[in-house]
Amino acid sequence: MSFRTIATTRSAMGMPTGRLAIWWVLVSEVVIFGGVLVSYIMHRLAHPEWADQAAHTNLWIGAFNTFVLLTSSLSAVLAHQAAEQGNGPKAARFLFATIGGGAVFLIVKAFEWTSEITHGYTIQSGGFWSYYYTAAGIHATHVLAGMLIMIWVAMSALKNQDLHRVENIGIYWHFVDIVWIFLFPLLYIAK
Amino acid sequence: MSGHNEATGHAPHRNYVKIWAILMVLLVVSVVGPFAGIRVVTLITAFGIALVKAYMVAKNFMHLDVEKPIIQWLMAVALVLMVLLFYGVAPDVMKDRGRNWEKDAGFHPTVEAGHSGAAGADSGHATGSH
Amino acid sequence: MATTHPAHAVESHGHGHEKQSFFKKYLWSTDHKIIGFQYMFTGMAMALIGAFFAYVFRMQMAYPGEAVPGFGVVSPQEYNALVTNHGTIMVFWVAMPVLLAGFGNFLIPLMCGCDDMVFPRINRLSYQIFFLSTVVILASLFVQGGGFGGAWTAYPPLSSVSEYNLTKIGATMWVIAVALEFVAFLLGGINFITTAMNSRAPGMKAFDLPVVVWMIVIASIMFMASVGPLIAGAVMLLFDQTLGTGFYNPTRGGDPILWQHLFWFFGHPEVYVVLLPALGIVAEVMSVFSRKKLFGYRLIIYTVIATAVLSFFVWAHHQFIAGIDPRMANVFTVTTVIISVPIAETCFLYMATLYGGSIRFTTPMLWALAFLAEFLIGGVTGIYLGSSGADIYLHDTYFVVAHFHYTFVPIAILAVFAGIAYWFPKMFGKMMNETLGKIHFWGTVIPFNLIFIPLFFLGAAGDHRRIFDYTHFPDLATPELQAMRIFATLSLVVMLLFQFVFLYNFVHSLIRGRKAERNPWKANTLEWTTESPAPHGNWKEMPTVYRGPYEYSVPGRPQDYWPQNEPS
Amino acid sequence: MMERLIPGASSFSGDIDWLILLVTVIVGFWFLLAQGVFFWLIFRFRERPSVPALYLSAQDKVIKRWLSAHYLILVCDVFIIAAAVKVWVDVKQKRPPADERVRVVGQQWTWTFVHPGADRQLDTPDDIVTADDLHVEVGKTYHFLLESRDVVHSFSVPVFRLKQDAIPGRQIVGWFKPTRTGDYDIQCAEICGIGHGVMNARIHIASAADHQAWVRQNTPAAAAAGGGS
Repeated sequence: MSFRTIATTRSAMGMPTGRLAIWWVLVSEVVIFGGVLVSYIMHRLAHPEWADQAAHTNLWIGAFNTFVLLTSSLSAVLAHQAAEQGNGPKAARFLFATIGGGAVFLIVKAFEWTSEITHGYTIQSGGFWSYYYTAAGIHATHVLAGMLIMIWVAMSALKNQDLHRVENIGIYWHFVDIVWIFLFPLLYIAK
Repeated sequence: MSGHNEATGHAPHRNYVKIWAILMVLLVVSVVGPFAGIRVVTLITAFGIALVKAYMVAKNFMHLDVEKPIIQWLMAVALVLMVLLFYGVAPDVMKDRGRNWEKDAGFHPTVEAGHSGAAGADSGHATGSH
Repeated sequence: MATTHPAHAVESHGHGHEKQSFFKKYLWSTDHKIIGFQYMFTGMAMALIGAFFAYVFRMQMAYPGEAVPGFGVVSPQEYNALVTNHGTIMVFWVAMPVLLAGFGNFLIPLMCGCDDMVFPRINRLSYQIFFLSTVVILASLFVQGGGFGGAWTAYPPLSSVSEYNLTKIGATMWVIAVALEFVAFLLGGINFITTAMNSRAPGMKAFDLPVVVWMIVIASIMFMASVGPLIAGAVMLLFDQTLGTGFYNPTRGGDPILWQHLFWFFGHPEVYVVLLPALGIVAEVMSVFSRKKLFGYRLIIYTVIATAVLSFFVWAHHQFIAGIDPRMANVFTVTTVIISVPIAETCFLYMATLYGGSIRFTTPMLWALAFLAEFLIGGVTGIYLGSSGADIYLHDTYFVVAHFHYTFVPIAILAVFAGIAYWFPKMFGKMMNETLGKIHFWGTVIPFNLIFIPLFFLGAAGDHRRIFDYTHFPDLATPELQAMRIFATLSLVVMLLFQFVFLYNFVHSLIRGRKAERNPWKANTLEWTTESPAPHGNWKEMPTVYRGPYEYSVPGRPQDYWPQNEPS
Repeated sequence: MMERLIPGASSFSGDIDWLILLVTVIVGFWFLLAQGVFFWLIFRFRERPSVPALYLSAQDKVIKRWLSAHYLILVCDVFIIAAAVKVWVDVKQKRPPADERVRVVGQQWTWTFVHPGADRQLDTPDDIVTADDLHVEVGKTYHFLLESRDVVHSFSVPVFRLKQDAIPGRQIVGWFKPTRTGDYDIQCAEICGIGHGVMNARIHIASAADHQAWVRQNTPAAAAAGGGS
């Protein structure tokens, strides 16, 4: 039994359904991250003393992770380009590179957090650290979810199936990247 | 479904690697910025460049520039909503005193959260003056 | 990409109707109608639970300290848990699933003329997450310490510190359940929006959509745009409860007011999220049973969009006396009172639809008319609470309770019954019994007013909310006020008893009802052009649309209706 | 209207009652008009044999006529907003100079009141601390300093038409001026846990002489000895 309904194939507003849906997903994500970041920015401005806590974050790890995510975005957009040319296997290879980037990001993050927690900076250590772990944690969850979906998309792209999904997951991945672009200065640079 | 090229007229060629290279340069600038030690410079290199980077990713990688106007509006409205949230909440949360209130620096609650204690579980009795 | 030439494309259904097991057909289905029924029946079951809670705590209020038949003596902790979960369940597990997800799932593909939602499996996942959230919220009532008792608004520190609420597990499960429920509706909402935007039948323009589809889509968009900060806030609250953070803890740099803002930034648009589908259902029913073209179709949509936009600017009117900056209160008073302009305009347009009509007093029409009349009361009493000066006194009194029940009961009860009575033939292929339907109607609407009109006066006399026993307040424990409380409680019992008429009618009609034809109400919209009940895939051959949905009583035509799919 | 349900006992209770009355009149007019038209429409256009429904599409002229209701409602809204904001500013935003200040502390599930005592100054040895009983003098302007020691409470005095949430970690200032003697309820109007229903207190509004007598009787012994020297 096929899950592809007639409804899915229609395009009354001249735009593929999947891409339309992914933009709506992003609307809901913008307000979720917006809620966290607005709360954080407000409290940060209200508490200049949080800078003392922020001084203990590692700028270089943050910068490295920014580099990793930006690069993984590049491979995601290259995968999209390959998919547009109808080259599924090539797109899949780029997607796997992106997944690798996500994995590196998460591994680095895991080491960073482990080190911070062993130095005594836990989520309970202060207002900054609470926001630090919460905001970055929600973001990391999104990275992980994006990787899992991307594995599934890449597997079918290998078989040249459902290539339109390559672009959709890419748009999501770029959004996660943009969130990190803002988290990086907010959590690591502002001291 | 390879149809969206015709449907929306995506720019066929973009040099993604070049854009990535620009992003890398911006990243380096934002990392180096704070070492100047000047607050204004740090703010610009941190948040100004974050805005530029986000704009470049949205425009070139997410292809928001050639996306349907309704999508661009959607994203803009979502961002405006967050600005609205900020300005609605900030007068109460961001300040330590308002028109008719001030935050109480010496505030000691009956229960310290996170350090569970038995106090407060039973009905509190009137304590002396503050 | 057949849809680029809509007029010539004939889409037909590929897959046949293989025999499916009960499990596959009803529990694991991706069919939008089945998922809609799942939402609707879950919501109705939860409504019974929520109604039982209301019965228990109203009885406690009327006869404090006495054993409530069917429950026993109500302790203060149980009372708080009942009040809290009554509110939570009725808003998040009754109004939302039935109106938004139930009717949304059932109606949108049928009214758009397509075979299913655009993402059937995400749709199924949406219900499964929702079901999980239902299990969690119900389980939270039976854990150690009992259910969460900090009101549905869950203001910290009461909700975040277990030493204060004494329901450590219950409070955590409450937050988790609400967060899961939000995720379910986000997934569902994405489906509704994209289906209505992108999967309309060939020839169907956006302004050929029935108003109810517009309303559900606008409601979904509002939900999506407002719920994000609260999801973030819920995660923060959960961490405060379980990980020992201090987001809402003033001693550790947090702020309890932050939660109130995040909650009401969502909480106020949420009111309109459930209102709009109800308005849509009423529009369909009123147009059909007055045989009139809906007056000012576009204007209705514009006014509703204006209301929706404005509703994002009013949230702090829930916090006038909550310690927010008094100058901000002035801003929010202005926006709040101004919102009466577009919503009153919508009501006028609905009434204008009746002008020159030929009104048939069928059961669905009675419900729809009652919705308008009763919602008007809810609307005008909102002005009192939006006026900051008057809210100083009326805030957190029973006046507020009566006000929002005069909005929520029309929305979640009157409009839902209108919808069920109207679409029952299409849902189940049987007609409902009209006589029983009318008995149920009068047996619900009259006691409903008798419950809540006394509450307005109780509130004005100073009765404040969520009190399990007024005997501790000498000014409130007077025999006159207590008589009003008892009167309201007994009216509630009468209203609840009349719901058994509906249940009987529902089951009886399902089994023994007269078989429904395709279009028993002689309506225009697309769902009436397929068989009753609509089969899997909805149509053997997908319809094409030639006109708007409200062409009733067009002069010079033999019939007084003109289906959307009939070529001119 | 409100006085029939509950007495008013503060300088601004009459203003709030007046605002509620104003809203009732304006809103009541629209409400009755709308319901009247609504039921007339239902009755007038009920189904009758051989009378078909009209086919009206919303032409410009007709739309405009219906839209004009916009402006009328807007005018009414302006009146309501102006009145509401005026009352709000008087009660919550402005504070007339205080004759005395009292501290009100909410706590699960009791109210603690700190009266300034004979010297009319807070935080001096002769402060009188009571639980669940607030004693004030009629005709004096009071500022209250509202605090909470645990969760959000709400200090509500229905006869004053006054309500203000107490937020932990904040000190919120408000005012009232009693205008009538008597004993009335104080409530907690924000749910605050199991005992929310028993978090009651009484306000005792007394004449100047009675109030002074109460102050004398209740001044802490140590402070009285120290203050008398």
